[in-house]
Amino acid sequence: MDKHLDKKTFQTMIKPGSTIMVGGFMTCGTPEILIDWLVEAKIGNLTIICNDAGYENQGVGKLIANNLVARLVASHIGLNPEAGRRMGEGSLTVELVPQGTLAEQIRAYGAGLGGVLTPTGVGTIVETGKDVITIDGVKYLLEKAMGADFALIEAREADPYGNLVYAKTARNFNPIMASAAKTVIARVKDVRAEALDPEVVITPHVLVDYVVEGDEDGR
Amino acid sequence: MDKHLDKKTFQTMIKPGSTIMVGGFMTCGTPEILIDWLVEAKIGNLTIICNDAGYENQGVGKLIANNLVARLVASHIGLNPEAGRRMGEGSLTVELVPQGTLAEQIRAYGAGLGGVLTPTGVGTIVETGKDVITIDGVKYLLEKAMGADFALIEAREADPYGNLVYAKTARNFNPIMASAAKTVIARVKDVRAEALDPEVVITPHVLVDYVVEGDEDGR
Amino acid sequence: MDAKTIIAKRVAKELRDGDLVNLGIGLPTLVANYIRDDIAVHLQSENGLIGLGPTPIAGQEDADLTNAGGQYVTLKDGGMYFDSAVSFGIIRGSHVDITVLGALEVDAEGSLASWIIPGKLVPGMGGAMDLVVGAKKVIVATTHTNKGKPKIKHRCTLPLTAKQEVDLIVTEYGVIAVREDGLHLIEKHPDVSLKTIIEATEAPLHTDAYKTMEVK
Amino acid sequence: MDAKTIIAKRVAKELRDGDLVNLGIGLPTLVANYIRDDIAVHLQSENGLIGLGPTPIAGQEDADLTNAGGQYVTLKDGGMYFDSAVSFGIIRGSHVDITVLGALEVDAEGSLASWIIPGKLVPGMGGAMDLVVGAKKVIVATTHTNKGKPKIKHRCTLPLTAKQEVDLIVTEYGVIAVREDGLHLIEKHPDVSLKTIIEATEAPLHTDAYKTMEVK
Repeated sequence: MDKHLDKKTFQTMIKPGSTIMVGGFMTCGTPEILIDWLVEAKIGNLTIICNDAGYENQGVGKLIANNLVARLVASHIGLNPEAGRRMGEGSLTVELVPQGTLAEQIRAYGAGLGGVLTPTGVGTIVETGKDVITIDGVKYLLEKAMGADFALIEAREADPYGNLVYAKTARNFNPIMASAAKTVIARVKDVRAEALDPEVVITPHVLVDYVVEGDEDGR
Repeated sequence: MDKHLDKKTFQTMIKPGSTIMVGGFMTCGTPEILIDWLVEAKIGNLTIICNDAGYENQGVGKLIANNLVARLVASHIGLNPEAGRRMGEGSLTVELVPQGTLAEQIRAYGAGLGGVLTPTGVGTIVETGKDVITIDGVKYLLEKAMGADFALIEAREADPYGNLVYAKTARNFNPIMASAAKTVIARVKDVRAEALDPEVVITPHVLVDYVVEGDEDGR
Repeated sequence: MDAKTIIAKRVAKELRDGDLVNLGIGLPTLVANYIRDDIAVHLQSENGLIGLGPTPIAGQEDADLTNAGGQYVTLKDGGMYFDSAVSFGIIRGSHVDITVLGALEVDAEGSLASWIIPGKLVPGMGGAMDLVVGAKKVIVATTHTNKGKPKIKHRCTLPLTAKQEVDLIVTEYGVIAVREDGLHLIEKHPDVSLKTIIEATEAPLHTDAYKTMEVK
Repeated sequence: MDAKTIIAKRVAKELRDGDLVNLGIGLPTLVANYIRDDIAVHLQSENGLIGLGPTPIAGQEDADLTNAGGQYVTLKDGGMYFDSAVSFGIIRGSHVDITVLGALEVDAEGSLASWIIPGKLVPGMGGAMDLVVGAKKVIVATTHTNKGKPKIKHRCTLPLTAKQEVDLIVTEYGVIAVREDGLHLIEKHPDVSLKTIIEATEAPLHTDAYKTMEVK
């Protein structure tokens, strides 16, 4: 099964208005080249789910700077002043989510759960509008599962089947996002010739729809 | 930090009446020698959480045969007729839980969640006594997190820090149980001299309290 | 050809290139023998692998490599291992395209009973409840009757494995699709009369548009 | 010795052999410089590692190896990487012994505000909410005042990071324990008067049993 994906097909496949998960943590492990392809094709009105807003000219920050993002779901935006500015002026909707809750909501969707009960955010403004459920005397917030149309992820290496392994802390949100989107596109530094060791595969090939290979990562 | 544990200390540490998670799937990945140590010391009145009841003379089945188990939480007991017999006569309480729910309850505890919402079991007797929560028109059961006093797990290899990797399908419930018990005891085939590759560690050393090394696995 | 072979061969025709498939213990396991050579079907075993291969040669069994039935198996090239939470994440999260499993009873609503006969047989549900709820397509592979008694009921009488989740029922008599308005016979074994099928089926059966079942 | 050094050195004394510790961005990061050589403290970084090592030598930075502040770091022998769900499972699941983080405000109930000044500064909570709720012991490491204005309040006025989770407050003036009945000064910097501390603290402070803070 050939999972190779070229730029043109990618740019046709992703429609304006899509909800897209983007892997990476402050752009470590973010597939920059896929973001560049979105920017080039001016695919806008996007909902972006990402740990953070990246930097002004890096990561999902490039989408924000090019006015392609309508809504951003992230745990922080502190290193991208442009995101804060746009949030302030109202041209970008930002939904801030505790990092562990965000990770768990994404994982929950990928694992077919409706949501999880987390103690994080109880008694804070994160609680606003959410169900509070008490179990054995402890309060938890009901946080719903979160999925997306696309996941754009980055891995160190794919094998010919599409199994993935990651590089150090560039792993972060990538494996859970690979489970939570209708279409998963992985940008990898290399596709190896042989299958990966079955003990070390992080993302099973069945979760990966497309693989973009290349040495240029746009960073 | 020396994590080595000998039989005598083990037998003193585990008190009658404890709740113990035991790794393994139909005894593949079950730490037989630790079960033998429990049997030898006649530590009884236990609550055992395990995928299944093992076989009559293998896995947690040995604890059941020796009348050491008061309550068993498992997804099936079909290959251990003795467990069924004792359940029928009332000398063993068996709580049957869907396998994916069991895995998720254990993981939830380890991850500090109060519980998860699963569609599994809706409209069946598994629903009995549980909260049903509807999200976006879909019904889910609220399944609570499940922890234990001890987790007895089996791994292929530990490094000097106590990091663990597993052997093939002997992985199963072992890594999640390693996150969900107050005291985690890992029986490993080998302790290697060097640290494991940081990319392939499955269970981080901080979750592992004790390591029992040995070639004899009692199978 | 015996009933089980007919069923297994017919179920195998449902599998598509690239599908992730879970085959239950017993009859469903036989399906693996009839998968076309020219497609790549990935078999999952819920105890923690994708890429289930054939039974190992005698003497080459690996105690650390078993299927969900506890039998020794092998792993194909490209396969991988994972823990039980990941395994059921894959199952519950609709990443499994097809799950094939047996039945004690299956009914007109697509509900399935397969894990308990109260007071008689209490093996437990294992992974079946998650598989039936989570897989994109649920195929029940079963003999049409149990010693002449219909297994395809108006409503299941035994405790359910899952409610209204079954998509297709494949028996040695034919193929039945579960739809909003009930059960539809969509294929009939050429050597079995429609009358026989209707009599062996407790649930009402729409029989207005069926083809001949391919039996080979 | 400047305020930050005093604080970092004192916080370091809280760490025990074998502890898993998360150090927040900024001042808390400095704590790593003062951990005793004869104990093994494992530093976690919530972006996905345990075994945080020192800053890499110039020219040896690895773009794939950063901390939660996005800075290049190294990994110690015995360390390992994991994904964000696993990372916060470790955090939320009480596997982190100590988390050290800064504060905009902290109050008499042990509530913490550290992530937002509405209308002014909205960086987001990142992993702080999970860390404060999940870690066994929460240490706030902060200068006692912000340009002379007390940061230790009767009640926080800014939106909370977490309610009633802080265990210990370490400042350049002393060490304050959060207990059921409020804040207790348990250590006082030898060169700072009790009057100065009380005046710089908005919250009521129990001062009946304090020791001299070790400053070295």
